[in-house]
Amino acid sequence: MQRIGVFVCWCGSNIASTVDVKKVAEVLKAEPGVVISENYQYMCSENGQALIRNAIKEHSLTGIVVCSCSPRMHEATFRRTAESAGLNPYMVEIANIREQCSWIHKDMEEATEKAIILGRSAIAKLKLNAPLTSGESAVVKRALVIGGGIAGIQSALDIAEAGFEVDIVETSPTIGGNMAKLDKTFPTLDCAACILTPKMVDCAQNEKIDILTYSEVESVKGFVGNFKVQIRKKARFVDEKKCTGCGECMQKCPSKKGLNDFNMGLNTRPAIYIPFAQAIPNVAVIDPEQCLKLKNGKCGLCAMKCNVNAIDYTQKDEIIEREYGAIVVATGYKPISLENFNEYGYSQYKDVVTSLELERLMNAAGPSEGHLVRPSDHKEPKVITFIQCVGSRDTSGCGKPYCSKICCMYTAKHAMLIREKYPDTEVHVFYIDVRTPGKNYDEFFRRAVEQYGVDYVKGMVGKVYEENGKLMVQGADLINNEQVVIPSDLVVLAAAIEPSPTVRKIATMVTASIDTNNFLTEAHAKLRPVESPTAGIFLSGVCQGPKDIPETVSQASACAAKVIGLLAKDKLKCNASVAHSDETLCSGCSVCANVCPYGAITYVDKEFRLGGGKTELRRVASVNPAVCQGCGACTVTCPSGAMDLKGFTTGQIMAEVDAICKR
Amino acid sequence: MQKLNELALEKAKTLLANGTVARVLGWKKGELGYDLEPAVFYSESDLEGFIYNAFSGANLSKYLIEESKKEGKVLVFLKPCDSYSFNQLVKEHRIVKENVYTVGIECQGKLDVKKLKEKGIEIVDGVIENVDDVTVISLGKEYNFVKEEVLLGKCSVCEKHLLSYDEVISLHDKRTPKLDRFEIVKKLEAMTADERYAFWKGELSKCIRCNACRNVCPACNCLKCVFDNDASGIASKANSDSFEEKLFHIIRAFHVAGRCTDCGECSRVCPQAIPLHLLNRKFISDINRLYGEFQAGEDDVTKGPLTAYTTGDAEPSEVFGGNK
Amino acid sequence: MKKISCENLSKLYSEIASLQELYLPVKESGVTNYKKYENGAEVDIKTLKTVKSAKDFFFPQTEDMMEFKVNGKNIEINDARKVANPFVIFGVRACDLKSFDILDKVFLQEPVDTMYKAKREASTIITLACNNPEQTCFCKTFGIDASNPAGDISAIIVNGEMLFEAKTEKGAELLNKLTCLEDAGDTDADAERAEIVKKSENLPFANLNLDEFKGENLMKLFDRPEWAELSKACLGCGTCTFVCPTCQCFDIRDFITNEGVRRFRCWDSCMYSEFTKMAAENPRKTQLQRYRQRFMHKLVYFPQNNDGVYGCVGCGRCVQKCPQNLNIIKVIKKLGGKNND
Amino acid sequence: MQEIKKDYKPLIVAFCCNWCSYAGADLAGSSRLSYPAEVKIIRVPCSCRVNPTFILKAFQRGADGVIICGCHPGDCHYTSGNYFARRRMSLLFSMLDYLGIERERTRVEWVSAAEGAKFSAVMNDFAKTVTELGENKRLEDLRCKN
Repeated sequence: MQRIGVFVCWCGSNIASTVDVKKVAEVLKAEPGVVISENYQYMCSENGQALIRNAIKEHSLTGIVVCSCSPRMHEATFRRTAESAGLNPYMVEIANIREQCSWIHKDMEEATEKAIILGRSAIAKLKLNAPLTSGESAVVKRALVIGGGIAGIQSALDIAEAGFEVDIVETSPTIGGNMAKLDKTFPTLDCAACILTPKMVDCAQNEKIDILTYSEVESVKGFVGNFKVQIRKKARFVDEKKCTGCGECMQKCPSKKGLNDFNMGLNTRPAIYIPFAQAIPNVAVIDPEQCLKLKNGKCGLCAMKCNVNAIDYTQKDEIIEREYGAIVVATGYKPISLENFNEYGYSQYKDVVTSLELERLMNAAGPSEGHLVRPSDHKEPKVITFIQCVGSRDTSGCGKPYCSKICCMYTAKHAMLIREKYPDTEVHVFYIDVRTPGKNYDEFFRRAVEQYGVDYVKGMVGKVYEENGKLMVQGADLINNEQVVIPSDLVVLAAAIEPSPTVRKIATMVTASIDTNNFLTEAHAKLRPVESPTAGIFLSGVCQGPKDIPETVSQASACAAKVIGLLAKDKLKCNASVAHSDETLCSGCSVCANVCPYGAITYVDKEFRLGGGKTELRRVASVNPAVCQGCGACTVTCPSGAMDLKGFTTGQIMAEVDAICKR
Repeated sequence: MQKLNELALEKAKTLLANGTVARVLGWKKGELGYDLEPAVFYSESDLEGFIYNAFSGANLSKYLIEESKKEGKVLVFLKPCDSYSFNQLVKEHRIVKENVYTVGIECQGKLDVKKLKEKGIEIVDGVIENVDDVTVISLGKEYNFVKEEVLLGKCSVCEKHLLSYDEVISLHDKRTPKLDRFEIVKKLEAMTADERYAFWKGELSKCIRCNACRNVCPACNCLKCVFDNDASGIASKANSDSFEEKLFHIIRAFHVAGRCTDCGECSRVCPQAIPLHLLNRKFISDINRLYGEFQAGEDDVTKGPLTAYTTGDAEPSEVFGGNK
Repeated sequence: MKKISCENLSKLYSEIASLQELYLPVKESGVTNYKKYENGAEVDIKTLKTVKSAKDFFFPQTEDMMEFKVNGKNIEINDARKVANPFVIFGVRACDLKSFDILDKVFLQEPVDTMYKAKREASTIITLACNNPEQTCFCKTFGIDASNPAGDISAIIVNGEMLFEAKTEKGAELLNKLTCLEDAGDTDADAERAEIVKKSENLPFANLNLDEFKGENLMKLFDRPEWAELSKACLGCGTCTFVCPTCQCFDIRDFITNEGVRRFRCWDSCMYSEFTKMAAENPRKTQLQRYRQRFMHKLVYFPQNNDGVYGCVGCGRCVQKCPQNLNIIKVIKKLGGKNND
Repeated sequence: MQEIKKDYKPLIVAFCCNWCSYAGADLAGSSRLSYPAEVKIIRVPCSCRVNPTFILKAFQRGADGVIICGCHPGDCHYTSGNYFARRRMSLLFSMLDYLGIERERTRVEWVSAAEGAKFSAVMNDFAKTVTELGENKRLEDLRCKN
């Protein structure tokens, strides 16, 4: 038998001036199951709470209804009150008779009647409440960072700094990502390598950080605090522990025709290589597609030359399984493929390059050792034309609908650097808009125009074609309202950036949601920008949306802060109001998992007794209470009613409906 | 069409004999010529009762929920419409697909016994079926009908085609329906709300809550229906009030929305001839209109429209298809 | 004997309706069922098998029993049974009439079902002979004569006229009040009745063999392996039980109203999976068991307890309405004995 | 159109999402923006928790109007709940309309926690609409009303 206590609050005069609180208490006392009904000036005050605590003990109450202000205000308070008196905190219901009653109604009779109905509704719900306990789960104090670009590096360093272990998983043979390829960075024009490589070295030297390069995440199981991840460490054919990075092998390798990815394919590299001088780890890797020994068994020069016997042609992929409490996705970006933009002649003319290729051409460690020459004939270009928004802000379907955000600034940087180093080179920029919000950004752009005399042409480029050894850039000059043709030596395309193609697979593995542009969705666009809606998954860098370096670094640190906050806990208290599947009703049809935003529902084959010694194996839904956030989407999708939401059960809500509709 | 029966029978015999399947799910002859019943055949002698003809209207797919759990493979004959239900049940993990040997079988529409009875036919001695017409022999007399006159409602608008099977038995192209599947839905939508209310009140008040529509429905495959579950808060055994008639049918239609393949069994079996499929078809028509064409059961993987969304979906205030 | 031309039947209906509530087969939304007569109703006396049978008059699908009014912590209990006003049912066929006898054996035995009894007593039944029995009719198997049902008044159509004969005092009293009827004179129905008997005799299921359905065979029948095949296609719906004129199972349920609880009874079906569900256990777990129960009840248990009277009247509704074409004929043919083919 | 009693006051059930419209109602309250007392709010974690059964049940029990309030599309606390709710309610309302039930008796509104004024305006408008419609006769259970 239920023993319910009702506590009607006056809220000073806030409630009592429009609601006859004594009458409410009196009428509700007559409700079946109610054994005590009190009213008091301030229920939330220490005295009010003491009154509730005493009543719970004295009358052995099984549940309480507090008729007071909004549950958003004091539900937590009264739950604690109940708990301190030995009652389960979820045996508390609030009837909102202030915000939803006394404050909006003037007529005392009307407001009192409504307060009584709201009280009855809360009593009706309470009668179906069940004591709930939040589950607890231990937290594995280790984080996984997927992606070793500046975002992943920064997040990893911050997490390690706080004392937690971090693994960085990077698909390429070195960490560093796109930033390692850059020459200078805006708006300060300091060299990218000078600021990035120390961080890379920090990573390598940090005891808490384990760098797994040339590796991919194979599968992710588990949930916040308890992820189990399989990582494929691809065969490098070089023993990482032995290799000293001396580079001898690279000199001797006879198969030198591989395209150098690090230089955007602008030059070649041997089959055994270290991507760049400052690579971390500074360890060679063999490209099995290119290596003569691996392809047809004839060679083995590198092994012969290696002083430390690091070469191992028999190495196999290795699967490592590790547990993590949190996962940071920092998979970064790549420039889009330009196959849809034939009008710019990228595939036809060697001297039409992307901005990232230009970075390599200008970089001292690049293929031309920092001397800006055209790829076709290695001559210095005298006229360079930049084309902005190649595939960005493109609603035609060929490109991307969003702004890639970084192009305006890096183009200004390129233009400025070129004019600085080669003052007699003409630089033109075709743009739609120049977007330069950010600290010192607009000043930077204006310097390019005003101080360095870069020619900005507002307008789109129609086509690029070759004539008399020149690349003719034909476009519109909207300000002078005329068609212009600029004969150029080098054309640079500001190609849009898109999320790394690996992100889709990773999003599926960690059940993070992804938007139509393949950017990962944040838990809340404004208030939770570095968390995925899936608990325990965090977003760092461009995988969440286009960003420049300073923004990426701040987000990476913010992300790390969230991870540290999670890992600092020994146990995670789960949400008590979670979905639950009644296995006797569940037919395993799997529609519920389709609507779960958190991937909290899995299906298991379970044995059920049929009687007569027979059993049946049946597929049933199982909700992970550590992951479920309690939205209830699954409950409505489930036709059999097997799925219900604790704290907001179908029965409870229908009881409220019944109580409200009784007149 | 008689040839189809022979081919199907032959197929069943062969597959039973060579051990490919342990049993056959098909249709069995009855007592009145038209009263075929779904049946499981275990041997060649069992198969003497097998028949596939113009009265093989019953959708066999739902029986596979039980049959596919048993030891050994089951051969099932699937008419085009049945195959959609089959796929849907596979998608919902209710059929163990590996245990089923599917044979798609040509169908040019099945006959409605109720319609034949209205034409004065009480017993059937034989049927000669052509693509567009049919001759029924009854008590020595021959009756010829244009298909539209005597087809089951679900068949006269059927646009379903054979999907993928282990094997197919088909001799002719499928006839194209001469009627529009959504015609009556559109008619109802064009009525005033008062007229629609009168129509549905008349129809739904006939309901005797025998649950035939639910129990035959391949989408209604819950282990226990909410309407049978006392704990659900909406359990009911009889329509005690006009509200319950509506509640049952609205909720049932809602529960199968996006999963209903429009197999039409609900209307075929209703003893009170309530056009229940018009409820499901309304949902289908709305889904097609609002969220893009969707045919449940066309494959066994695509997410249903109620478990998906786009950010630009229509608002509930602007979805009404019909008249006010 | 009295008579009226079939063309003037609406006059008769109006006149009876002016005296008492009149219920008769009416076609509405495409199906024929018993309905209260109202001017303009599409009366359908051609259809032999109304979808729902005439048992509804005495044993309706739902019926209120009592009411608990809850006010705070007080509960008040009220009788919710309705008073049965006198009413007339017109057009009851021989099979349905026979079903009343069967229902009487259930409901009028001690303890008497007061709700059933009140309605039974308030009724006046006008039966109607079946001029054209259908192929699915097999009342003759159960010894029912479709040509000459009794009731309070017996009616038959002969050459475009409907003839009436009072069979009880109650019937005679009503018949005498009806001014639209004329004296039948020497018109008689004997020839028509003979014709009907002959037609019935030639129906495919007129003489099914029921020999095996005997008490002493109970266990043997119960264990017959054929039940598996017979019940295989059964969906477990309640169609057969709800259209059946003799099925009499009900459940008692509570409905929560805005003021308390209303207790009512409603038909239940032994075909439903929850039918035998009890606190601890559901003894009939499979559809085979449930299917067997229904037919064993009609053909073995009921006659065993009721002087050999079968629980089936051969109306053929289940034959027509079963979604998957399962029916009692198939059961009788399989298990009833020889010569059933 | 049925005749409407003079002092007729409809009964309106409002299902409000805890994160937005329930908070919006609180804001309406603290801003003292009134709406009729006939509106009774049931708190749900998300508009996607609202089962069509709840809505029909409310009508059965004698509600004259049912309104579901959720977060603006794109703002769901659980990222996608209101999108599912939007599809479900669209189809349900269209079905009720198809059955001849007055379409004005049901409504979905997106009200954020900041939109106290909108909450009040929506409730006033809905109550007015339902009052003009009169009692719910087409989707009621007579047993509930004696």
